[in-house]
Amino acid sequence: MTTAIHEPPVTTEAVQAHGLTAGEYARICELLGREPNFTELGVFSLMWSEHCGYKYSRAWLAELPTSGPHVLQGPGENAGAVDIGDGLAVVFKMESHNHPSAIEPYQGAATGVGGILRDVFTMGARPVALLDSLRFGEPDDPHVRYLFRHVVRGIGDYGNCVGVPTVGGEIVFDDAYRGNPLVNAMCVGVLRHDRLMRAAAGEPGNGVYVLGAATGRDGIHGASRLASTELSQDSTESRPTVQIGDPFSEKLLLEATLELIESGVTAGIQDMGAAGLTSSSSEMASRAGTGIEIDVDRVPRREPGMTAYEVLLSESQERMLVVAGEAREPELMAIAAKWDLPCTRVGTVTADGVWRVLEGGAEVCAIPVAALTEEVPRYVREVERPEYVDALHAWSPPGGWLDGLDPLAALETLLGSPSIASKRWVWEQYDHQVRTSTVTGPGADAAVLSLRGSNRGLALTVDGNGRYAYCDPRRGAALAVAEAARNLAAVGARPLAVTDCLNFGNPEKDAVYWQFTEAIRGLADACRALGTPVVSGNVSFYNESRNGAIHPTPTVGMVGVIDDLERRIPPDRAAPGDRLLLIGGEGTHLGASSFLKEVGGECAGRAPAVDLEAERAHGDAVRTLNEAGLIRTARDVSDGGLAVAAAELLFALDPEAGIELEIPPDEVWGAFFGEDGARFVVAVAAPDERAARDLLAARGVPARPLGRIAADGVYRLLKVGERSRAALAEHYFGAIPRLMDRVESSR
Amino acid sequence: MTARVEVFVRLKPGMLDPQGATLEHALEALGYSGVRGLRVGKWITFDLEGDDSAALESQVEEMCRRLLANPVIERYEYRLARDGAE
Amino acid sequence: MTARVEVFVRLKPGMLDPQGATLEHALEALGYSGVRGLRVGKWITFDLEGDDSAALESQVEEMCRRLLANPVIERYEYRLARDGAE
Amino acid sequence: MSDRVPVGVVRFPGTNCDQDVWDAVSSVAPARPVWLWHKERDIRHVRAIVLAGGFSYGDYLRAGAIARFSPIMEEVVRFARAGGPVLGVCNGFQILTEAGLLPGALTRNDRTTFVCRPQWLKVEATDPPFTRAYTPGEVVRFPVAHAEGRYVAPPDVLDRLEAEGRVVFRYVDANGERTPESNPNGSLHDIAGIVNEARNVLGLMPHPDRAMDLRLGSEDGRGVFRGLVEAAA
Ligand SMILES: Nc1ncnc2c1ncn2[C@@H]1O[C@H](COP(=O)(O)OP(=O)(O)O)[C@@H](O)[C@H]1O
Ligand SMILES: [Mg+2]
Repeated sequence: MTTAIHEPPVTTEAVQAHGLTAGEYARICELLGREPNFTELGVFSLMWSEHCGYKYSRAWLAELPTSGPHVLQGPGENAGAVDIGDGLAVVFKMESHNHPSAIEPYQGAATGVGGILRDVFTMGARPVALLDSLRFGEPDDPHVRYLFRHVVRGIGDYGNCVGVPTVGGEIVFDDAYRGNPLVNAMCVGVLRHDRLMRAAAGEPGNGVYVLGAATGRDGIHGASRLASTELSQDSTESRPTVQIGDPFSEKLLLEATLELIESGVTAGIQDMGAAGLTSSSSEMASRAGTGIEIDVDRVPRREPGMTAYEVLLSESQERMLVVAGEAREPELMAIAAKWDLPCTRVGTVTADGVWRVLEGGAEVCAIPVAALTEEVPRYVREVERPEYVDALHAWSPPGGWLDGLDPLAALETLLGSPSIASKRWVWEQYDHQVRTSTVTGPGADAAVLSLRGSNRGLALTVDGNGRYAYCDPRRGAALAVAEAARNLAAVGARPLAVTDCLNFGNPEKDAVYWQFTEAIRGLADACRALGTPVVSGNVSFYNESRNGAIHPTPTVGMVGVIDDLERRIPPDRAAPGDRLLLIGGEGTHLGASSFLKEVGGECAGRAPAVDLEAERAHGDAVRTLNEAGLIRTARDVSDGGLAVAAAELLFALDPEAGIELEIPPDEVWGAFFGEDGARFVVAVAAPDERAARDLLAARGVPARPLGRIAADGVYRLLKVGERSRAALAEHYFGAIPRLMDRVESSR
Repeated sequence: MTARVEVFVRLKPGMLDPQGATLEHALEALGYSGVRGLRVGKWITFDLEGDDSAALESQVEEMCRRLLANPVIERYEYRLARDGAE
Repeated sequence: MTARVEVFVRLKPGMLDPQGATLEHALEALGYSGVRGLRVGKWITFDLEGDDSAALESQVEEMCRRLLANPVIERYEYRLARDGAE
Repeated sequence: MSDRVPVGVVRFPGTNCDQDVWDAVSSVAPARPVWLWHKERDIRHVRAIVLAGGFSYGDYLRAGAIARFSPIMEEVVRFARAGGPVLGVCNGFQILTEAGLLPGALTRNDRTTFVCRPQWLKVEATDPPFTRAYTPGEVVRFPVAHAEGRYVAPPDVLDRLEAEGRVVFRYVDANGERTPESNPNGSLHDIAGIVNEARNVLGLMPHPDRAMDLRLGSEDGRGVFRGLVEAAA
């Protein structure tokens, strides 16, 4: 084993600086049968990091249900895939880009979108939609507004340029995220079953190629940065901690990749973005049970003087690792050339199960592939439930805290709170219509897309509630899944499967680790009960700042199908005279609610109790009502309770429309603002009311007449009070523009 | 006094400049084969009122740091000229 | 020979520059009240290979006219420096 | 099939509304879409041409600035000069101005950000083939989706466009009124689309290709594609 040119020695400091424990280092020596050289140390530090290796999470992820009759590909590939009929499959995944976005919001968010797009099109699927789940601090802070503004621009500019519509998402503002915003991006693609591509290296002897951008010193992080300064003094200054996204190259890469897969030229193909040449090459070899040999001298560089260490660890974007039989090389090169993309052979698939790297003809790394993949350590700890939870649960509202409060004034406060207010300011900056398949775009409970060559529709949503998960991680995670399923039911869709993004603080802290394990349990419970396996996802730990850990935030992306697009439930179909039904019982629960936060200024209590049987039954009931042609429009009841659900239903209708609601006068607060689960508001044509109620009664689903759609442009809560729709709309639609359409004076 | 200020902002060396790279290829395709290392930056110009050149200069320095350039990914230079001059 | 080329492109006077206006307001909000007429232009830099400075200069002139600036809305200037020099 | 009018849909690197335009053309009875790759030089087999929306060459430098030098554009210019019908939508409009087939330029929106929303338009001129299907002054709805859509031109050019009735589409509100809010990008004279002197080249920022299906909110765009195909037939 010769070592790379002018390599520093592997000292205890170097090992520490690479974030590896003494125990892990010993294990590495054991696996190698010798000490690693410095470059190999860097490689292990990357592959054994939480980000790539899932040290703390992998064992727990195994608890998630990941299979089902319609699952074509579960976790383990670049993205998951499910069958939706008509010979079509949907491929999707969600991934976080929290830390890059905190450092440079525009590029961080943009490259996050780029990465998730690649995860989907490397599977052979054409991306048809993007969604994003965002968390920021309270926007009264100018730096928070700076992050918000530029994250939104970054997402928009990248997706818009590549030509994939951003059709949905969610944004929550809470101080828990002030120092550490969350940027979770989800991509959904469609392909024919027989085209599904897996990222394996195929037979020994296959050529290994780099397609796309040249490799620069991008994102060579922390310890490794320190290390590589010794490797090449001059390079530190020029080593970007932030990567610049190139959506134009991504678009070319997308078209070239799909053409390569379509023409059967490639044996395997894998995105090189996140963890670079090292992880893409070792993962592809691992999946194929082969070895792989890379000659770093052949990897096209953006800068002179790069070392093997830097080339192997670089996170430069818009690059693909392609494996193809040597006989197909001419076709591969022709397709790359057609799309003006550089493509270079950098190595060969080998039979010996070793991940081997050559530099200057000499071997600088020789590591068993398994040591970089299956052998990654897995840590499981037993931890106590932290006290803070008991404190939160013990909380009860101070007596008389609601005295003198007007429910409709409280509604105005909620509608005008940035987390609940309309996000139109955001999605008008996203091209949500390109590809002309967006039947229901941003602003509804879920987005609905038409599918070329099928009269089915695709329904998509992302949901998460950090407040719930903070007070009750297990309930919070389950409720994220439940709300996603409700959102799909509200547009007439049947949930199929889930991708998740698990955003947490530092897992080495017991409280955070406990939150994580509880959240996994909640996810598993809900996904089992609702029949929506987890087919892909991502874990983001170490989301901490001066203000401590973020609220644990498991976000869920759910994909559903509408068998006949003509049977979708449009958000705007109700009209004056229609009757409203409340499905799922009266609201009561104010703990951890939006009302408590936005009006009471508190995050405390318990998250709403979870009844997964009711969630399933009530969702089915809504679908059955719809199939019977009895539903005009529907909304699920979630953040802000019935009060906000009714307002959002109203805002989707013509301006003349009004709404009239009746609730138990002695239970106003719980009934109006409670966030109990498994509930919907549906509008039915007056003549259908009886039939609808009978159908629900026959299924044993609690439902009661709630009120009606009026024609007077008024939001009326009978026996309590009223507001003009215009006044409420001013709060709801005006809040974010009032915050953002102002002169900004700082970062 | 009033100064004519020119601020020049560009990506740090080593940072990918997709626009620059694409433009360089375009020029090559147009037959300008001798172009190397093309980068696209910003050229920000304005007039600035202030007491004396020292004050003006420190103001400009501050503006660049706080707003005109993004220190995370960009570098800046500037030039001040007495009005009329230049 | 090789020359270091700097091309400066700006909107014609009188053309609305929303980006510039936004920046000027932001600076004002930051307390820099003396800023007037802020405009954001492009600063394009590259090295150019050519036989002699005359040839280089006419090439740059042509690049600007054909591609780097749009005469309908923009004006351009450029500067060539012998490599090493500035 | 083959007796249908062949309509060329140009694909530059970065074009991303090509499939949408393809579908729009296909949906017009007597037409047959044909891909035109940006490196092609032989377009004798098409009778009309559409430059679709997107971000050709990433919109780097200026939207449309690089695409207009593609080999195919020499052919498109020749085709247009010979009277062939050419439609440029969004990025296609930007390319047509950069190529000099249409006057003026499209600059950054006054709001500085990308804007994607349904947009009311008034059909100001119905003598160009592209708008024969509409009645003069008709108010239609096509979505807009662009960051550089603010139409500008020197005063004399604007006067000439107005005098010669070459402003084909103008941004208006639902009642056909011109208000500050109804103009999404600050275009001079609320201009959304114009034709050349010979009226065989139309460029517009809004997307008729996204207004072909009531499920997506509007089918007002059909007339534009019908007009294009009839002009070619
Ligand atoms: N929270 C999760 N739930 C389910 N699957 C997960 C989760 N986190 C990661 N995975 C799966 O583990 C694999 C590795 O994830 P990741 O490192 O994010 O992939 P990549 O590096 O390709 O982006 C992927 O198949 C992903 O779907
Ligand atoms: Mg991946």
